[in-house]
Amino acid sequence: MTEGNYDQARGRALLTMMERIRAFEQQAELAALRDKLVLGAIHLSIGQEAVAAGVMTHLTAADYLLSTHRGHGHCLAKGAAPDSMMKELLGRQGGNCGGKGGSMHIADFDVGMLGANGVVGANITIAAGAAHGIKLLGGDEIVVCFFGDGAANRGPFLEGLNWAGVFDLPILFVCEDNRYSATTFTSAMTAGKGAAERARALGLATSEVDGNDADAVADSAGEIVSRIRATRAPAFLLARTYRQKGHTHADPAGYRPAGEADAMIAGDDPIARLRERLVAAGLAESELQAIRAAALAEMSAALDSARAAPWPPDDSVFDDVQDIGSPAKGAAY
Amino acid sequence: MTEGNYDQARGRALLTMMERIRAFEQQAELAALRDKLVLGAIHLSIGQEAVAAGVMTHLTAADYLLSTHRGHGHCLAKGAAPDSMMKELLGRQGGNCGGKGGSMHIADFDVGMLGANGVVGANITIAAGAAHGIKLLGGDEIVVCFFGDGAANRGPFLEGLNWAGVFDLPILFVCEDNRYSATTFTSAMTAGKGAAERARALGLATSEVDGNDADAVADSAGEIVSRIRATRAPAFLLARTYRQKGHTHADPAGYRPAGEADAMIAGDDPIARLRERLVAAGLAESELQAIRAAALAEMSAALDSARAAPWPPDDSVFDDVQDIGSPAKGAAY
Amino acid sequence: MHRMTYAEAARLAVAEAMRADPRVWCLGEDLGRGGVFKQYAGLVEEFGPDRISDAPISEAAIMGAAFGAAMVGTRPLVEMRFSDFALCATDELVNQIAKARFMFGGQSRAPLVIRKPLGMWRSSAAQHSQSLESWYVHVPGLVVCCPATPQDNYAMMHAAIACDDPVVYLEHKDLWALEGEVDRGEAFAFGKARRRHAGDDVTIVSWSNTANLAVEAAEMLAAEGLGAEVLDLRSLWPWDKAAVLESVGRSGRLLVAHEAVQVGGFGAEVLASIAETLPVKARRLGAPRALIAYAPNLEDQLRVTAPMIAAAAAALAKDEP
Amino acid sequence: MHRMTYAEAARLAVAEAMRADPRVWCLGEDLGRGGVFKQYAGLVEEFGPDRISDAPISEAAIMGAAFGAAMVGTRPLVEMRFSDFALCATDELVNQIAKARFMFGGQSRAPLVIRKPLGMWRSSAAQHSQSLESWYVHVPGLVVCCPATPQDNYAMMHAAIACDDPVVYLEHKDLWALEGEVDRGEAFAFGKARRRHAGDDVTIVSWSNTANLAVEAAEMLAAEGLGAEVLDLRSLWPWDKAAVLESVGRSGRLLVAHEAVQVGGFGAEVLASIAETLPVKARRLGAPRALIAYAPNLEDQLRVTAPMIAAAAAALAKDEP
Ligand SMILES: Cc1ncc(C[n+]2csc(CCOP(=O)(O)OP(=O)(O)O)c2C)c(N)n1
Ligand SMILES: Cc1ncc(C[n+]2csc(CCOP(=O)(O)OP(=O)(O)O)c2C)c(N)n1
Ligand SMILES: [Mg+2]
Ligand SMILES: [Mg+2]
Repeated sequence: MTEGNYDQARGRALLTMMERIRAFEQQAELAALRDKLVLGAIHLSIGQEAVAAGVMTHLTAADYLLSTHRGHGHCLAKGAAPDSMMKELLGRQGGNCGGKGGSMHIADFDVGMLGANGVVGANITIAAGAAHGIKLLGGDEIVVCFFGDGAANRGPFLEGLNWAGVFDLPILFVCEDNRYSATTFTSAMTAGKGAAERARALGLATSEVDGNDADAVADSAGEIVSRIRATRAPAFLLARTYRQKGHTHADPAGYRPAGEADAMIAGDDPIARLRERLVAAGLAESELQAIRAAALAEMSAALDSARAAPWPPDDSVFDDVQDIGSPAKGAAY
Repeated sequence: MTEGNYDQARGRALLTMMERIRAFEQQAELAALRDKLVLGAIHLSIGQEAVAAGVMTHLTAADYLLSTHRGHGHCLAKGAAPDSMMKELLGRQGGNCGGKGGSMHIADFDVGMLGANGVVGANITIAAGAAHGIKLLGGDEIVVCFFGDGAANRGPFLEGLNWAGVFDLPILFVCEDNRYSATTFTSAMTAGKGAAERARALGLATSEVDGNDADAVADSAGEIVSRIRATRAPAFLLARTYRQKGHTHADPAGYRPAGEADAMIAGDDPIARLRERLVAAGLAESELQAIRAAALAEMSAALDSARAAPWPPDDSVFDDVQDIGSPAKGAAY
Repeated sequence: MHRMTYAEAARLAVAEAMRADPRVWCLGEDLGRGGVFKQYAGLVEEFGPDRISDAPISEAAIMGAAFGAAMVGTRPLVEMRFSDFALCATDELVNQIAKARFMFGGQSRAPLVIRKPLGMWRSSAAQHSQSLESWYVHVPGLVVCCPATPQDNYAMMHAAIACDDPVVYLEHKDLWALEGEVDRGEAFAFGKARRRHAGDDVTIVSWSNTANLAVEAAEMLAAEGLGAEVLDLRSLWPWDKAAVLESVGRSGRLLVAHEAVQVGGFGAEVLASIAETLPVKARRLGAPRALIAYAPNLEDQLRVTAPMIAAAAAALAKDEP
Repeated sequence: MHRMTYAEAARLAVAEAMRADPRVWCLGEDLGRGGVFKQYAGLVEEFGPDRISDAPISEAAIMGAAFGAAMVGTRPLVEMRFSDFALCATDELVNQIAKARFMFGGQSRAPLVIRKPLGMWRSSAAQHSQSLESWYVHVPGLVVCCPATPQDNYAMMHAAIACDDPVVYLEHKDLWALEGEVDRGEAFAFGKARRRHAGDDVTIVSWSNTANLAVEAAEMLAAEGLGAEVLDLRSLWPWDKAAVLESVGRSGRLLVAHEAVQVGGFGAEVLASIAETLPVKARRLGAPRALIAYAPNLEDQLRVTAPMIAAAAAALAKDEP
């Protein structure tokens, strides 16, 4: 994509989504650290917004998404409402999962978001199966499955990608390589060249992209998604990015090389890079400010309404376990 | 290896082992089908003997072997005594595992054979761990881990090979590609180019060999094993071979393409090929006959002594469960 | 009424369900050749390889993919081959399938049937013989079935496929060839035990293959003039506590017999539940906490047999220690 | 005597065992940074990265590799991070580690300690809160430990590392910061319960965090003049049936309390074993067969609390229904 024919409208749309994701997570972080309103762990994707925005911009609500423990951005980009998401993070009534799942199990089936997952890599085989189901039902939707660089060391990576290849399924696997597996350098625990090389060996059409360049992500995801829609065959995209925060909101990440995070934040922040490009493409600073201000307003409103929301009804813990032999409220049976 | 400087002594040794493996399995098959003395399932490696013989000829009893459900050949080639192996297949006293394991769990720790395995692919991570243990203890042994083409579709293949690479362990993974996963063509259930390509992507030094050419297997395994002894780094060998019999002794294998097995038996049998080469290299037919006759005599004697052996003592089922809280004989506690 | 084997009964139910509902499909290793126990014989010819799908040796992916396919509207029947191999897919079953509907606040269902043949089967040794039904009963979100007869394997399979919850369906490997009459009109209701033998002197609760042995035992006891009531629970979750209470109310004596290891087996749950509710003389008869061996005589040391059940029930009925 | 936390007590035992025996090593994710709960803080500095080894996110390989390393003569301590993730390594633990010694006729041992932090921990939701101890008690070949105090986490960790059997070592995530006195001279014997409170009116059997709640409950009851005896089993396999029988022989009343789901929980085994042996009024108090939710008020619906234990014990003691 040369600056010459730069698609300003798309750039603005990408920036808007990325600012919304960041604002949402900044509010969530405040709710956790400052207000102590988020009791469980949350995993922030600050610094990785370009991947979620750039991929999801090519999906419709009918397409399916399987996400990870670090899924707020994926969920928002797929179209979920921040209001019910924030309520879920706070465990309140009105949350997407009625307060039962929290951040790590957030899901919004109305927009095709089939769930974050608390088990690294577990969503890979599930996503392959969703694509398998689409094929059996003769649907024309596609599936996108996100996971991290660390998930490429789990068995389901091999089993799920092999499955998608063997049954020739309409699915895009997106590996967000943010360099870290919790407090560990993923590279230190990974043999060979990593996830993309493994995907190639499993026969998947594989691409790699600078995951902090929103336009580059959108360009290559756009190509790949239209190819999947046309051929119904699986593909793999590795997006190189960086986790600007700790593993969880509570992790100071003191194990990172001195200066690494500062340098990445100063020099390779996906939002800053996109804003620069938009300015170069003629967008007014004021408009950029307006986008950011709107995002902040939207997400602090979401936090306010979540804060004000009641707890879910106590008895709801006994609902939606199962139809047959479900627990009687308050009894061991 | 050119015919010119053909190593006749090694060839004779390989043939001797291969004839012994085949004779053992033919006797085991008779014991199962004709005599109904083998009650559990046995998986015959008839047609695959060159791989076991060619690899194991480079190991000492101090080196470790992890094997599969199709492990009789591996076990014999590692140096186990056919007599106690046959007793184990018949579930008799004097069997390697006291009749507790049978064919699928045969093991002989005295010769470094750490067990067959009833779970496909499960031995891969265990073998990596054995090599990890050697490294921690500062030993100079190496580990060899056998598995089939079907095992390359299980998670432990990725996790175990990655482990060996990350911790840089002295282990050789040998994939015996006999084309089948039980009644299924492995190729139909495998995406990409298969096991070797996956091993390369996982960063392992990878070779491929005609698994029905005993000398070729011995040559490449020889190189690889000495490299592992020198560098203590992992390697992978894919050996292409053929399962001449059904998946188990009871499987007529009617699902195979008409004529496939006959053609392989007639044209690509590893024992026939090695015998031809030895004749060309000047070995007398009579000597070949003598080798075969000796193998047959040894293995039918093994079957006779197994047939004559008593059952294990009933109470032995309560032994070797665990030291702490082991079951009282005859009681639920 | 039709006479058929336990394997044929389930196959018939699967075929009927697949004819009635195009969303139903089966996946597992070697299904295209009828499956390892021929439970699927002939199905690929009728329904084709997409709906009777082979699979790589990837239990985790079989289970995980079936779950994903269920979430988008299909109704998969998962074949795990041996229940022992299903342990390779424990995260998928217990952390994902059993919990998804709840974690997602009711947004999803997981209408899956997970077939896991269990139990001792001549000389299959420790990795191919386990009975872990009590594990699955302990996991909220799962329904657990243990059919013992062709009739129940037919009716319960239909009920399992029709159920919107994930159903762990545990057939016994030693029963595939068992023949019996099947009434296709008889429906199965989860949590309803079947009284396989009537009697007022002692209540014997069992399931799976051991329920058949318990019926044999009851006949031996009848010959001695002792009335043993045999309740085949059929489904372990939910299980028919009411029927057991009613019977024990009459007999005052309870024997729970099963093939699984006694320590931590489902027999403990049955006995404990009843003992909490009413005074009862109760015993369990399960396997020692030992491992299943290959040699037939060693394997036999761990079996719960009809004579053992009869002896234990008689001791209870006669108030012997 | 030294005052320390539950986490520090185990860390001290691990460090002492590693100093005494060079074959002992630890492996798991993030151990080089002290582990996710800092149970390993400082150990990599003393023992280096080979003996305090990081691992890829590969639970199956962590468990399988530890087993292989054990078979060739090392003594691994496996860290599974959350017991829920250990379900990704169920085949390795149950089909391989628990069975190897037996299947191979005694040729091998698997001296492993498998640490699996379990239990509810503020808002960790369904995939990070399970208590599945009853599963492991049901598996022959395994030893099962559930320490409840710093003293026991010190002494039991030493015993587990010294044991030649595979030991499933289940620490409770809510206890890491619990402080207490540790007597390094006090040894632990598997299968020996600790009487945490004496009394003759009712016997309360428990383990892990719930044993601490049971002590609170006993103190509440003492204030009401009711004598509750609290037996903390500490190891669930083997478990101290003799101590429970002795106490119930005095009290005639048994309450088994645990955090896990009541249906199929280890409480059923304890209650059933005692009810088989002597007449007793017995009850269990466990979680409903429901899933653990994220919202704190929902999570609290599933908790077994000290007041609940006190009320249930009092009802038993006063012969209330
Ligand atoms: C099977 C499993 N093992 C361990 C964990 C604990 N854990 C949660 S996130 C995480 C790191 C994952 O790294 P990566 O896949 O790169 O994703 P990222 O956190 O970097 O987004 C770990 C180890 C888990 N949730 N599941
Ligand atoms: C995890 C697991 N799944 C399924 C099986 C059943 N099974 C036993 S052998 C086998 C085929 C294995 O094929 P391959 O790895 O190529 O070895 P081969 O039998 O060809 O030697 C299968 C599916 C098993 N033992 N373990
Ligand atoms: Mg990462
Ligand atoms: Mg094969």
